[in-house]
Amino acid sequence: AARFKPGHFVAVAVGGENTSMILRRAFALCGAKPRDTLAGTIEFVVAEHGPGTRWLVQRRAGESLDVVGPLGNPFPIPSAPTRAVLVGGGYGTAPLLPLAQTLLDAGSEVEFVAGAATATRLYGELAAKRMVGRVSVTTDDGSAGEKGLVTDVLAQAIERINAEIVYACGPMGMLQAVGELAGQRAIRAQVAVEESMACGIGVCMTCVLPVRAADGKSRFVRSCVDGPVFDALNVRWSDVGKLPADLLGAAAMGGVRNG
Amino acid sequence: AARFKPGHFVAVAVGGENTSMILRRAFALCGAKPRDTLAGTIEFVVAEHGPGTRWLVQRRAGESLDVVGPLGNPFPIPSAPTRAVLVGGGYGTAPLLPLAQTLLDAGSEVEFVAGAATATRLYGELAAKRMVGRVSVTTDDGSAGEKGLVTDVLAQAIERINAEIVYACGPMGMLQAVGELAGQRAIRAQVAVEESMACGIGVCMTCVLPVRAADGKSRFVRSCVDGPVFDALNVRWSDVGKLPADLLGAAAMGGVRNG
Amino acid sequence: MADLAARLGMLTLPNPVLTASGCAAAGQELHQFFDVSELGAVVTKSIMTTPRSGRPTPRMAETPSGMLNSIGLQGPGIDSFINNELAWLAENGARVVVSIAGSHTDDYVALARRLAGHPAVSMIEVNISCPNVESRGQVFACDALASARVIGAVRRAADPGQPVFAKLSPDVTDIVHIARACADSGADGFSLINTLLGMVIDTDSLAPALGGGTGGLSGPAIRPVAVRCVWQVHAAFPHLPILGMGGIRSGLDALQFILAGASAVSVGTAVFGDPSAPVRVLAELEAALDERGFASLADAVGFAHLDEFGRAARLAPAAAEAAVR
Amino acid sequence: MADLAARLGMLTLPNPVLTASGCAAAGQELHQFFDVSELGAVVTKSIMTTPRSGRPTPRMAETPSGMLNSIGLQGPGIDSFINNELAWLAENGARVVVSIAGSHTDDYVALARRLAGHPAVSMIEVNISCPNVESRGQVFACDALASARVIGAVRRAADPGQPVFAKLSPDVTDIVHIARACADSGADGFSLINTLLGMVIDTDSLAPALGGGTGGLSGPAIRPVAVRCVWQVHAAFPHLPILGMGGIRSGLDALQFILAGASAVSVGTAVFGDPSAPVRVLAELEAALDERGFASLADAVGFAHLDEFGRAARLAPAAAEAAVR
Ligand SMILES: Cc1cc2nc3c(=O)[nH]c(=O)nc-3n(C[C@H](O)[C@H](O)[C@H](O)COP(=O)(O)OP(=O)(O)OC[C@H]3O[C@@H](n4cnc5c(N)ncnc54)[C@H](O)[C@@H]3O)c2cc1C
Ligand SMILES: Cc1cc2nc3c(=O)[nH]c(=O)nc-3n(C[C@H](O)[C@H](O)[C@H](O)COP(=O)(O)OP(=O)(O)OC[C@H]3O[C@@H](n4cnc5c(N)ncnc54)[C@H](O)[C@@H]3O)c2cc1C
Ligand SMILES: Cc1cc2nc3c(=O)[nH]c(=O)nc-3n(C[C@H](O)[C@H](O)[C@H](O)COP(=O)(O)O)c2cc1C
Ligand SMILES: Cc1cc2nc3c(=O)[nH]c(=O)nc-3n(C[C@H](O)[C@H](O)[C@H](O)COP(=O)(O)O)c2cc1C
Ligand code: FES
Ligand code: FES
Repeated sequence: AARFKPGHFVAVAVGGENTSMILRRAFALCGAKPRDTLAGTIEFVVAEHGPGTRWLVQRRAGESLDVVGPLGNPFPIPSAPTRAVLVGGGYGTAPLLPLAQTLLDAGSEVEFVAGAATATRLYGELAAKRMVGRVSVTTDDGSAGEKGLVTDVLAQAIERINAEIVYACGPMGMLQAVGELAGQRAIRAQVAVEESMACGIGVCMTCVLPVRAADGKSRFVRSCVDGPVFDALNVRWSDVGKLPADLLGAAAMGGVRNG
Repeated sequence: AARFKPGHFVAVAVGGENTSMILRRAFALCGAKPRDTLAGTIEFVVAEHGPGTRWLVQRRAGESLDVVGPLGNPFPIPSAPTRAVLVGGGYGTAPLLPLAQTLLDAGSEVEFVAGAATATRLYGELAAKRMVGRVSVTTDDGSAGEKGLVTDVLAQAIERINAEIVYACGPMGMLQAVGELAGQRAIRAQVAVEESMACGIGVCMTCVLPVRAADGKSRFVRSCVDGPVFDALNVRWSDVGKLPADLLGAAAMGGVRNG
Repeated sequence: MADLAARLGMLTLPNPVLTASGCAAAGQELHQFFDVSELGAVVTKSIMTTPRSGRPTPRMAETPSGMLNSIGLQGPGIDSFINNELAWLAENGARVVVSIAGSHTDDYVALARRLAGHPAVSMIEVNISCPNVESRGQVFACDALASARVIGAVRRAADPGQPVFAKLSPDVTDIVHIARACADSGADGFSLINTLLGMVIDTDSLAPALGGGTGGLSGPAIRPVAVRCVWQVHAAFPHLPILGMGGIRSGLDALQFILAGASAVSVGTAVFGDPSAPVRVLAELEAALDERGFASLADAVGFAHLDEFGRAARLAPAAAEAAVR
Repeated sequence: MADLAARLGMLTLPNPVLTASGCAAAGQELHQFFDVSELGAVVTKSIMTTPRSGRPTPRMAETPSGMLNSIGLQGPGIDSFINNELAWLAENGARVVVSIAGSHTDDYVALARRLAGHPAVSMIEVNISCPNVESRGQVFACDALASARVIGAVRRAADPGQPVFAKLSPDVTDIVHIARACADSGADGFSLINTLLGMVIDTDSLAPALGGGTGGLSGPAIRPVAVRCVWQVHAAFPHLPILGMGGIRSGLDALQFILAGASAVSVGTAVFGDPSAPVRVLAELEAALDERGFASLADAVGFAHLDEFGRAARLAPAAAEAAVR
């Protein structure tokens, strides 16, 4: 818990003894207190999605969970104070709250944008408001804040503080849009992606994304240990789920059966 | 619950949602109250054995269980008052308690014998004492009652009341011994067996025992629906787990692979 | 409400959910949990020419999300089956798929003959996962030639009005190769899949847990293998109907098989955990088809094989109908 | 304390618990959870001659007590592997089993040559569950002749001091037949088993869940199939060592494989749920052997095949030793 930085995630075992769910579920950390006089604590937000998250939300206080973490690379924090916009989609705001605090503590100026499909899917906008002062809220159905996508209000947010960097966490589509919008304004966007993960520790190669490296070559890189935070500029968003021919080693792909 | 008779069992789902344990576990009923002003209740005793029973003993009051039953054929009750000895091994005493009550209510004379490997494995001997007055207790290690097997004290118990019938529930070895001892004295023994069961309702054929029928022929019969209570005389105890050549249809057994 | 009629060759069933052979006996025991005539059909335990004792116990071992069984086809023999089980099913208005098994091709032929013309018999499922005495006990279903011989002989001997389905084993190098041999010799369709050969060692007795040594693995554990087999066989023979099975426990499980190419499904091991699973699966499947805008079960069969255009074409009518409602 | 030395042909490992190829990368990531030199050996992800991108995502789908993967052998290629991964393993004192894969027999030969004489390489595991470009993409392991050709060529090309194990696929009609072909062409032992071919249909997208369509099924779900394969191959070739794997999650799971005939085991998918599973399994296995009175691992190998007399003979020394203690 002591090593926690915003952007880290944990892998949580679900289903209990004798469960048929053999894989851990990944959750972004939104807080952690190292052990001192009291025992250490970690915090993460769970949105019910399928059987694993359903099992988690049914846990009662006091029950114990089997957690591995912190895992992954956190959001990079500039050494000097910066002007940053934080964009969260759904529960994607969770890791951005501690990030906002870190930035504010460093004297940075922060704009916070929270979006979701609908009001009930919004998370943390109040906590963010308390912390940051102002939060721009959007929902696809207009049930809260402005009707529309986070990207509809992102431009103003960027301009308002003449931002130098954008941090984002949420669905892939949103991250791509945020990345493009930041790219047009020639400012960096650090985004935390969500690829389904079998191991979470870098040994299985299930969680890969096509990413452009410094050497100009593109590779499938593991989002669990090389991410989940990436510079949006380097992620080949439109090739996610595809096998681009220029990817390193794509040529060697006969149709190997599996493994 | 209204249809409950001593000897019935229930099949209980274990492990909860998404468990890897796909089969129900069988437990002999030791009591059931039909719904009246209060909701109906059923009672059974669980001895921890493996993952399924471990899960069950970890349940807290108020949690709900998925139970199918009552299943199987109960102990046959003579129409007229009788002199009966009830012999239970380990948790096998559970279904014998309500049986004792039924017999006593019918004006029968009852002797109760409870045995187990060791004192901690004994069940219900106090309840039985309250009900019946006297209980003969044996343990293999002598940690309670007499050191030895139930069959060591069964003879006296039978003679004490000049019993006409023996009822027994417990491990196969004990049932066989009880059956033989009763046989020597030419009195009937009704015993409840325990074969591992996949379905508990008669559709899968996993729970069979070699049993001699009225027509003199022996067959593999299902202990879940044709039992679990059998006349010890008809069970071919020494052929349990074997395929006796004279069994009906044994000749037809080429080694069909499975199914 | 999607049209649930399930077409299995010349046979049309009111709905696509059946029991699985050996997991429902002959329906009688399940009748206390639901009316067996509500099912697409009852698939009976594989029956042989003469009574069989089956294997010694223990006959089952639970495994992670599955179980092994080594029943060994215990059964009363065809005569008693026709006079008792089949008669009961007929009386109770159930449609019946009779599963037959043998150790010689002649056994299968004799069984098909005995069932010919029997009004209660909707279809014959040929369980060829049995050792072939004529070839040193090799399982028919593991040998294309032996499979073809049995299926061809049964098709010729059986009532022309009774579709003959070949029930294949997944324990083969190329299930499409076996399926082709059966198709060429007249199979009207396929039942996919039978159990996988497995084994559990009892770590207390230090010996195999089952009396029979090995056993058949069934249940949710094998579902991905079953779906793959259905997918491969449907891709190779899109016009031959498939009765899909293997670990189906819910309507969405059943939908996976339908989308992969099955025209109907059997619910087997799930019955042991939930005696009314078949009717529950049927209700859940119907709801799942409606939610996804399928106007009929037929529209969903093999849907996962279609490209975007094919998908659009098939879903359109459903959308249209939805609009009309 | 039972003697845990595991004999794999000419190779003896200090203990019988290894990682499984593709489930531990090259050990580096697991080193933060336990010291990889504590394992019998690290089995590395199958390496090929050149870098490979692997398949598009999604690459995995969870299934009941198992998972499907369609990684497609993503890897850096042999040169980078030797310079980086293998070098790191050598520095950290790990024993290494290098898994090699190819699409032509020549690929395998080239890989074996590159590894010859490398001090850190204890053994070569030949993953023949790859499509053979020379025969229309049929998987080597599904064809006895192709398997024999690869294994024979690798055995000839490889360092005589490095045992060559053939890793077989369970997706065959007769695994003993494939094993015999490999044994006859010089295999020093077998790794059993690779994944089963499976498929999941996504009932929301109505299409296959994996980018690759089909994938390899692993985890506890397949354990009974794996134990059966180990049993059959050990029965046929009692003198050839077997590295057993498939759903091993505990020491008792591992013991099942040992009793069925495996001389050592690989822990694969279990690592994803518990990164320190291999060392936990080792500790549990050691305790289990002691509790059962086995003086050595070797005494337990294939024990479930013995009759009463054989059992007595093997357990006697243990009992004796127990008495002495
Ligand atoms: C780095 C990372 C951080 C995440 N942070 C959060 C968070 O803070 N709060 C939160 O509610 N959720 C978060 N998720 C998503 C969460 O992991 C999934 O919702 C969860 O795994 C779904 O499991 P399930 O059994 O409920 O659903 P199912 O769909 O039944 O899961 C089946 C399988 O698919 C995988 N899977 C399904 N959906 C996702 C997904 N969106 N991402 C990754 N794997 C998936 C599961 O891990 C499981 O192996 C995060 C995911 C990743 C990769
Ligand atoms: C008719 C009947 C009545 C029973 N009554 C009682 C009772 O009143 N109280 C009680 O504590 N136990 C009773 N048992 C035994 C109880 O069913 C088993 O202890 C239990 O199934 C073990 O499950 P497990 O997961 O804990 O153990 P495991 O050994 O892990 O079970 C694995 C599998 O084996 C089967 N199995 C294991 N042991 C037995 C056994 N002894 N009998 C049948 N199946 C077994 C299980 O059902 C399961 O499918 C009864 C069994 C039967 C057949
Ligand atoms: C206890 C049991 C008995 C079976 N008996 C037969 C049988 O007699 N004939 C047959 O073709 N299949 C038999 N099967 C296989 C099933 O019909 C089915 O093909 C297989 O179990 C996969 O489906 P499931 O996972 O839904 O059970 C049997 C399966 C089980 C579990
Ligand atoms: C994600 C993943 C990747 C795998 N990659 C390989 C591989 O590269 N080479 C190989 O021979 N086996 C590979 N396997 C198969 C495993 O080595 C092992 O044979 C199989 O998973 C069964 O063991 P398990 O159930 O313990 O995982 C892979 C398995 C998984 C789950
Ligand atoms: S989840 Fe296994 S490598 Fe990323
Ligand atoms: S347990 Fe299925 S028939 Fe008895």
